[in-house]
Amino acid sequence: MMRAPALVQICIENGNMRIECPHCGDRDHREFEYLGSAKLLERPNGGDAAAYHDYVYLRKNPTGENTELWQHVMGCSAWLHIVRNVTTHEITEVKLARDLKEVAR
Amino acid sequence: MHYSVLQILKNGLTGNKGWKPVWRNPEPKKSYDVVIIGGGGHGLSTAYYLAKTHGIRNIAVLEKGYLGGGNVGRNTTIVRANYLQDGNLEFYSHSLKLWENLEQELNYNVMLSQRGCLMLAHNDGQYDAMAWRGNSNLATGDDAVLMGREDVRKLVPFLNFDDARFPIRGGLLQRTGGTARHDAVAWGYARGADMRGVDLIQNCEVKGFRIEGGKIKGVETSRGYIGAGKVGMSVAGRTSQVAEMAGLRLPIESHVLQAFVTEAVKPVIDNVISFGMGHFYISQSDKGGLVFGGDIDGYNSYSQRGNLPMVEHVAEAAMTLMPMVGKSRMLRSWGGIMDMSMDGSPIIDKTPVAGLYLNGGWCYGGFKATPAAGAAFAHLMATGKKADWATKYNLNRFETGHVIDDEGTGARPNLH
Amino acid sequence: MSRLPSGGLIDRDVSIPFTFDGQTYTAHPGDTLASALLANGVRLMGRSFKYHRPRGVLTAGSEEPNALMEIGVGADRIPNTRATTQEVFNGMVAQSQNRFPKLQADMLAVNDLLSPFLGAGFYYKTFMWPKKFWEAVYEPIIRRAAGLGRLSGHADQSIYEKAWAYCDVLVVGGGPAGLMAALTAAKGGAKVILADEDFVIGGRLNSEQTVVDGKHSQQWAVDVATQLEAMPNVRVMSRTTVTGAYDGGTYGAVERVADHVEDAQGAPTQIFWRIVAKHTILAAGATERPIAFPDNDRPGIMLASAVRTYAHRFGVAAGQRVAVFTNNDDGWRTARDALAAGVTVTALIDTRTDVQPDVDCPTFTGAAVIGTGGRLGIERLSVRTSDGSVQQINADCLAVSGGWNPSLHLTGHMGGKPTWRDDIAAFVPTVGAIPNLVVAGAANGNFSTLGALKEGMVAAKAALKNLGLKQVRPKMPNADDAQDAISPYWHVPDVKGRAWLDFQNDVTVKDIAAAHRENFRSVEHMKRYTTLGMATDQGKLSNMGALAVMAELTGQSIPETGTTIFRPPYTPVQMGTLGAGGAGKGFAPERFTSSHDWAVSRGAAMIEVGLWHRASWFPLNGETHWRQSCDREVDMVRRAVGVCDVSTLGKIDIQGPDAGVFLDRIYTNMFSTLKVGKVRYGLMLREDGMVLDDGTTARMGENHFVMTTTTGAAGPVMSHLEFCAQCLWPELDVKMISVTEQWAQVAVAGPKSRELLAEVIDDVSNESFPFMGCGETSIAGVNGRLFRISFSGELAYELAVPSRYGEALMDELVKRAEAKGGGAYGMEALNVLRIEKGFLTHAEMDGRVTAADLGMSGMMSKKKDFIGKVSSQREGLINPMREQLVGLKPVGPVRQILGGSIMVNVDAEPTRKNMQGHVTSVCYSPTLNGMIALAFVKGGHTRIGQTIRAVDLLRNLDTLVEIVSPQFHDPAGEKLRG
Amino acid sequence: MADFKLYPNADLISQPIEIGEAVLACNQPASIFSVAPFKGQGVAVNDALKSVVNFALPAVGKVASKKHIRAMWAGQGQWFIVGDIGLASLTAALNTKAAVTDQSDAWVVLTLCGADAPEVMTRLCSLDLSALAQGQTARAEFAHMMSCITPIAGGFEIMIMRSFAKTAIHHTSDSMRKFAALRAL
Repeated sequence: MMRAPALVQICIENGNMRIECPHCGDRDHREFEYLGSAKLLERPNGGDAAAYHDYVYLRKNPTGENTELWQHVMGCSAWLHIVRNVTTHEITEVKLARDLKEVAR
Repeated sequence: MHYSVLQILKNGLTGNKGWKPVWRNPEPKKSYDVVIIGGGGHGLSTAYYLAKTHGIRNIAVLEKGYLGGGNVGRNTTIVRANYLQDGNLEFYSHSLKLWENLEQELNYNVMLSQRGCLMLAHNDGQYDAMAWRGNSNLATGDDAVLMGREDVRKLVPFLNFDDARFPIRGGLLQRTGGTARHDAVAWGYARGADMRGVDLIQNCEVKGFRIEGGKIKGVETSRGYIGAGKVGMSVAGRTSQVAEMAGLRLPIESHVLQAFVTEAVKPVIDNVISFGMGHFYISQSDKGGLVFGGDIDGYNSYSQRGNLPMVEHVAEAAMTLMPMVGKSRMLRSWGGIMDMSMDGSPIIDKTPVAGLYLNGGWCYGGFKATPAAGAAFAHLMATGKKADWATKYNLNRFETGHVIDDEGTGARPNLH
Repeated sequence: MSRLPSGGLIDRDVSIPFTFDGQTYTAHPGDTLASALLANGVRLMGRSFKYHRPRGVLTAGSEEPNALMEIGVGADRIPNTRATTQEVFNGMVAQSQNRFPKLQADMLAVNDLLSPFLGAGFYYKTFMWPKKFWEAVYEPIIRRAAGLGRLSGHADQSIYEKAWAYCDVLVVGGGPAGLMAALTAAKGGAKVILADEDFVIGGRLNSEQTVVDGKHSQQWAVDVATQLEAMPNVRVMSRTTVTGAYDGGTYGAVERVADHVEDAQGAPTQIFWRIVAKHTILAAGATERPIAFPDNDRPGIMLASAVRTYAHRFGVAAGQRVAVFTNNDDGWRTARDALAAGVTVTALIDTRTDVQPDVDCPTFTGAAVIGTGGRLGIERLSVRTSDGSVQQINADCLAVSGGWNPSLHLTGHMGGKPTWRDDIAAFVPTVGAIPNLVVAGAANGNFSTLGALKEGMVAAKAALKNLGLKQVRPKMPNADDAQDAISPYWHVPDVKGRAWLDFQNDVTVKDIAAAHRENFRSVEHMKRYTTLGMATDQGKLSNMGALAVMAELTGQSIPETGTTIFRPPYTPVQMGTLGAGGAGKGFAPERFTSSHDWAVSRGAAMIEVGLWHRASWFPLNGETHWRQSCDREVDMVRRAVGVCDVSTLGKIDIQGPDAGVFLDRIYTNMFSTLKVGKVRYGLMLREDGMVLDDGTTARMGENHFVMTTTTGAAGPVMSHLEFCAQCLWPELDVKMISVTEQWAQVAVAGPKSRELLAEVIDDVSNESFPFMGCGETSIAGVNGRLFRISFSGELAYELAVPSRYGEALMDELVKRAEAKGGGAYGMEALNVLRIEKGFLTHAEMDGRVTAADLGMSGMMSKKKDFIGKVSSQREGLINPMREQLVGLKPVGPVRQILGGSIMVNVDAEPTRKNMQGHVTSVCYSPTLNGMIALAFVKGGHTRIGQTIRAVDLLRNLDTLVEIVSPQFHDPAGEKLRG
Repeated sequence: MADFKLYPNADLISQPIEIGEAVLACNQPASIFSVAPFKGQGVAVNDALKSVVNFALPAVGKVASKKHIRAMWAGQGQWFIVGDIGLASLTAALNTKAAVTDQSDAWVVLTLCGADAPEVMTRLCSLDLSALAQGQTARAEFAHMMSCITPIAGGFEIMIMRSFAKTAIHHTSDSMRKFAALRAL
């Protein structure tokens, strides 16, 4: 008679698609609205048509980590800069877009 | 083998052992005149029309998984031609004409069922916009009937005319719209292409392009290098990745669209019905399941599964619009990866790489487009010219501003 | 009667009457519909989908494919209910389904005779000749025959609800593993939810004759469940099926609150739970699988485990002469238990040769069942013995055991693929398939009771550790540790006849062979071609058998052949439950202005605009048609004064030292130069150069602006501003907040508007409030704001007061207006007034138009950058032949224009290629005494004065119209400034 | 000038709605002002505020109060000052330091109290309310609407935008009714 292998194997990973809003804490993603790639932070102020074509329309559209913008519309209204794996939906980073932009300056 | 009444009878009486494989399992050759990447509905129909209409026989279709395993087998099977914008109008009109003859064309029953598509309007503004749409459809030669509230009630009395949020103002019916058996479309085209000598190669993933002097030479695959005179990309859901291997960045995002089916029930819904205020559309399959869907989940995703907010939203829309479905049970939900283009319309065009062609960005329109997209892509690849029903699906339209925005939502793929 | 004299979790003292197909029977509390019918000797419970073959109950659980029924009458009737899970309640009405005229004699059983022509994939090859016949003849016939039960066709009247729950540990399944896991986690202080789909906690413990911790397993389950229920950190949810695993530890679950009671008395029948769990322990057990052999679908043929469940839990003998067919030791248990219950076991047939069943009945090893007989139920079976001879055996029940499949379904919901284990010939969940979920017990392939208990405890301890809670170790109860040996055996080879794999969808072993023959060999092709696994059990019973058959045919192993993907939900979920809250008005919130009740009391016809309810028109005595009211209201504004609640317009308070600069970047035109106390009309674009919205913005102070948006764009514009402020230019010091709700705003329009306002406000002089002036004011001691702006083209104001006074303000102003020959006006009149003046709504700003299309290129500042500036200059957007906004007036004999008409040149056919544009807004203008329209026409700005046609093909109207300026009324704007 | 008065709209809940073990009532404060400090003015705003109401702006997600006036965090960079305080005094104190906006009429303040309140709330709000302690406040979705949820003695305070309040009251009392019926089963 064969025995079953190891009793229970444990796997712990980070949760995902509940968004850890820096203000409001862990929330269901239905409270947020998605805008798109975080590339939209980099408006080519004063740029030419080609720069705007790239900014408005062209996307890398990766299968792995995507940096993107969400707004906590049902919460604090903050725009969030989120790093999320678009295949597993795992979220690895949430920051306030406002801070990110100000630090970058 | 040709399917006929005689074959059915003969096989039925002899234990059905005489049926032949619907397609071969060929080994890839060293090179082909044309390689199509993607064995979904569009790739298969492209190969079919290349072989049938343009007489090109040395063709391979390379499929990463199994034939018809992408969106052609994951959609809600709706076929219609009630678009609004120039570019889409003539394209879907042509597609519907091809659909109407597809069974005879393929000698394969794709079960096109023109049971009518009804789009509901919930206020005067929507009603006028629908009239514009209907007039445009009629001007294109397609069917459209504008219905007031009482006409809609006569057609579909089970809708909530009492206290729906939002009230039914009227609707636009396209009687020639309907549904088709999605898998059969892929299989029918596959069979037709195979019969004409096209090599359908499954479990063959394209890993890279060989490009020399700005011209395509062939593709690197999981089954070795395959030379090609021309290469067509028809890989909805993976378009950005495949194009990136050729150095292209596209106006496309990938999103997940969920679809749902209930347990089979006796016929209650004859038409395809779409709600104009929430994101919800529904039809009943020949098997009896209520097939329904909504909007994309709203965020980029390559996972073929969705999340609860959209599931709930769609079911809530069903309950306000047609509360008689409350006691049906949702049996299965699934997701497909949509190539969401930045204006909601597709691209069928050459690329900056000579000999490399792109068919993508189909958003929600891919299934109903299958015949005309394949025929147009084949036409472009064979002749180098745009088919006259697909002249506006240009890759550079985002640069020039000639966008085709049927929803008017701009460069927000998750809102199309 | 088949009810055993004792035993089971039923209350024999209480009898519950119910009907099935019109016949009255009795059940006991604790019975399912299936157990009650079996107890009453009913074996025939349904018909299969395609061939309408007579079928009986196969299982005792939610995976039941055959015994599906309609429960209830009228609007309450619910189809496809599994008799195996439905509790019987007093007066319950059950009906068989998918049969005509009755279950015992179903005319569509003729399909079964035609089955040689109706095998897998037959649809695709046929029904194509003649061409028109598919839709005209064949499909309607197929469609009528299709489907299982019937929906009532009436609106669902049941009450449903949704709810949220949070826990540290969610335990799915209340069998030995689940109970032990919940107990361990709870004792460690974790917040625990234990969910079980059954109405009695305990899982298989309730179905077996086994001992746990020195007591009958049923008693142990009751004791532990009672203990758990008493703990404040535990929520025990019976009748609750966890239906789906989603991202972020979120699970969907259906609690059947009142499906088992006669009258829910206002309580929800079901609740859809979203459970957010830090950890999940899947202890969903396993389901037994059948073996395919010819005519294995006759009523009376059941899974062996179900036979035991009916005996031990419900006190029902599934037959009087039972035979058992097995490929594993577990089958022997059924034979032993049957004997112990006093039932005759006519044969034990084991496919294995190297075993010696320790059961006191005729046994056949190395043998197989190769056929069954009996009318509407099994009466006998044929056994092919190890020497090849065939024996006939009498039996009214055949218990079949093909081994067990772990219930791993939830672990597939996020795309995880299972792992094959040869020792149990089954797939088990793959570790990590769902983040933070572990599997325990039979669901993990550990089928012994002791093993399940142990795994439950270990899983809970691991969860406690990760939660940072103390790891308690409850006393480990003693229990049976037998691991049943199994030798894979999927279908009986070398036999004639049809051996069923998917019972409901009528898919046989031969159908799989047919799929293989035609090269539908990938698992997905095979499933799609044969419809296997597409039935209401989602292939829980059929997938493995079919995979095994395909593996044999292709010469591959089962895991090489493939796995099948299980998708949510685990068991089907009622739409009413998933859509709870959506019925009626619940689908979206309703928004009401503060003058709503007042308007209703004045008899106003209300209309929905977005989420808002607004007054459409205010009928006066004698007015029977909306046009009468509308025409009067328009006339009133043009000649005297009208009052309209415009509170729904978006209002955004913008403050800060950089507010002016910020608005310069948002709007196409300048705002930083606007003087305090002035208002300016502004146009904002999206970054792609298309018009997003328009509206007026007032400068209330040096660093203080109030922006108005259209009603529909209020939310999107606010979001856009926040995006610009936070994401694009966080260096700008600007703050904004919506004040839409704070202010009730009333438009007072018409030549007598100043006169009217002068009655209630101190100073409305042209000096203090010139055209496009604004400022603070006071009305009857209430602080307000006054804006001299007009959406009608008349001398007009908008007066804002805090919302609580909205009704009083309307009432006061309307009364005073009426004294001047004016009165209230609604949306219809407002629409006419703005069309007459060529003002825009989202009919014109439909997301596809540029400022130039609207004739507003002059508003695109050249001095500064603004959102959309560069993109708006793309070649395709500056083409002079784009469709441009114009006005239309009928000039021919036809005086009517319809909204949505298309434009064509006078002598052109109305075809797509000839389309010149379309009509966006239409009204009858009482001012101009005729129909007028706004339209987009190719190159329209240069075609003023030309004649063109507005054609409505839908409604057969063809109107000759003149292209005119969209400003029909007072184009010079003299009235505005008056 | 004519002599007349503007009467305020009738309260949406005139008598507290009591169903089962829950009571839904309206508890409208005298005023609500939003305060959004300008850049670099956080300290100055707090100093000024202390002089007017005797406390500083609370941290994110928190409520601070003195006597009958309280300040609650209300979103990114934004607080509500709730209670009997005049716009004039607040604006005078915070002038150039913060954007001050009257929100007194923008929100309807509801309270849901009683033994059933926590369970009724789980039907309406996606928050983990057991994790929301006294002294905290959250912006969250409430029956598809924006809201501020604040735990109070014996229950919860729910702030809803005025135009949505009727819907909120309808949904809440409906959930109260269903829960009472469920408990009676």
